[in-house]
Amino acid sequence: MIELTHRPIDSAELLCKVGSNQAGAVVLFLGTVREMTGERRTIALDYECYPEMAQRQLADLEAQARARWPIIECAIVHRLGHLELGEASVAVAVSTAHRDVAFEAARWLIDTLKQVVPIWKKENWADGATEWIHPGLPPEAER
Amino acid sequence: MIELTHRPIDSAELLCKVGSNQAGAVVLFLGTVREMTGERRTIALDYECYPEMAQRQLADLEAQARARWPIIECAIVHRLGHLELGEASVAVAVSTAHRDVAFEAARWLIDTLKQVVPIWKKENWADGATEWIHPGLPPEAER
Amino acid sequence: MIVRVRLFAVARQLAGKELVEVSLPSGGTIAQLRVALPEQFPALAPLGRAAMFSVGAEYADDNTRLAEGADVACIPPVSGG
Amino acid sequence: MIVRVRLFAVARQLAGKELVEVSLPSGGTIAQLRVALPEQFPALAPLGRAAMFSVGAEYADDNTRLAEGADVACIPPVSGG
Repeated sequence: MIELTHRPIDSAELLCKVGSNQAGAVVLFLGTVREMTGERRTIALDYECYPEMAQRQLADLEAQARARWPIIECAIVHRLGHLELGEASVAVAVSTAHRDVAFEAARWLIDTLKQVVPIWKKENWADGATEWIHPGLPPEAER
Repeated sequence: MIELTHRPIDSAELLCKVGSNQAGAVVLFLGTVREMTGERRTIALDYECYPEMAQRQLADLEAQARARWPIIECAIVHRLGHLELGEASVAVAVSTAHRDVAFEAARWLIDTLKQVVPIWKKENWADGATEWIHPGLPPEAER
Repeated sequence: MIVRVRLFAVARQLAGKELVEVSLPSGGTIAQLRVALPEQFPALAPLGRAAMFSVGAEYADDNTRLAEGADVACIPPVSGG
Repeated sequence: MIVRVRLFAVARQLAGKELVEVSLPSGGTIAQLRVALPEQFPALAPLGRAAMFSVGAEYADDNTRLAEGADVACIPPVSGG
């Protein structure tokens, strides 16, 4: 199950969705809005995506993970729009018979999501500046 | 924060407890009651512990993890008593600035908990037999 | 031919619009689009070679040939999660 | 001396009680308790050498000396999680 949503992520609902009598292990990963990046203070983030492509890429991630590991249930949700400090921007939940696989698959899903899914975040820095984050591009100030 | 409880584990409450504006990552592990162990069907589990020692061991695990990794918040809860299929017997939640540490610490905590904390489970097999589980001891039938 | 390219995040911000129309030789490739885009829209030059491109909402490599009316997007380095 | 040993899980089930009183030479060690326990309570023999022991709710090694009144428990292999 995958979802792109503008509403807050409901972790309890996701845990329900991946729960199963066949599962001995559930791993939930949440990415949350952190205040400090090095010395710099964030007050909020904005996320946008390329909707059709992000949807496809997320579905493809789930399919790849299911092909690679014996996953019982899998849920990947990414939040869009404006997020305050501490809110979850992304959730990955995986249930499996044994915990090795749950940890490995959840880790792979979030690592790969961050590399390939066309979603972008904009920092709203405490000094009033805003900045789209693009790993590998020089910071805006130097462009 | 550590807890031994006879009540159902409230994952949403744990996620709240470990949430922080300083955290960029939260990993929650749940161990849940699985129906099948190989070919054998379970209908329920009973957990018991040596309370004073389990409490100390859990506190020690949290302290060791905090000494080893930059953990923001950490919660370890183990359920006791009678558990039905699908219920969570254990929850480990860790929040950190970056996800590598959250995955690593959560994994270490559950692995180590399973090795050292004096808690035992009794299988209630579907065929009516019950059996205390003690890894390394021969199955009851062969004792 | 004219290829319409969707822009996101800093690309949209740099260009000041969500969509740009790029002139390419008929049957041009992503590699040619990569060169033409900053030539025709110098504001997009800061993307350098870091951007990827998609056709039909799938990543497309430099050899992919484009047709007029193709559903093309410029995908600057992603930062979801 | 008499050492009272708490039993859990299969150990309690095998012995049919939560606590057993084991006779040990004064100043006896966990190693000696390990031998004395199945001798004095043959029902516990199936534990073999797999059980650990605790003193004062901490794991204790074979060299740990016991005093009368010590808070001792037999810890069969754990299966929490």
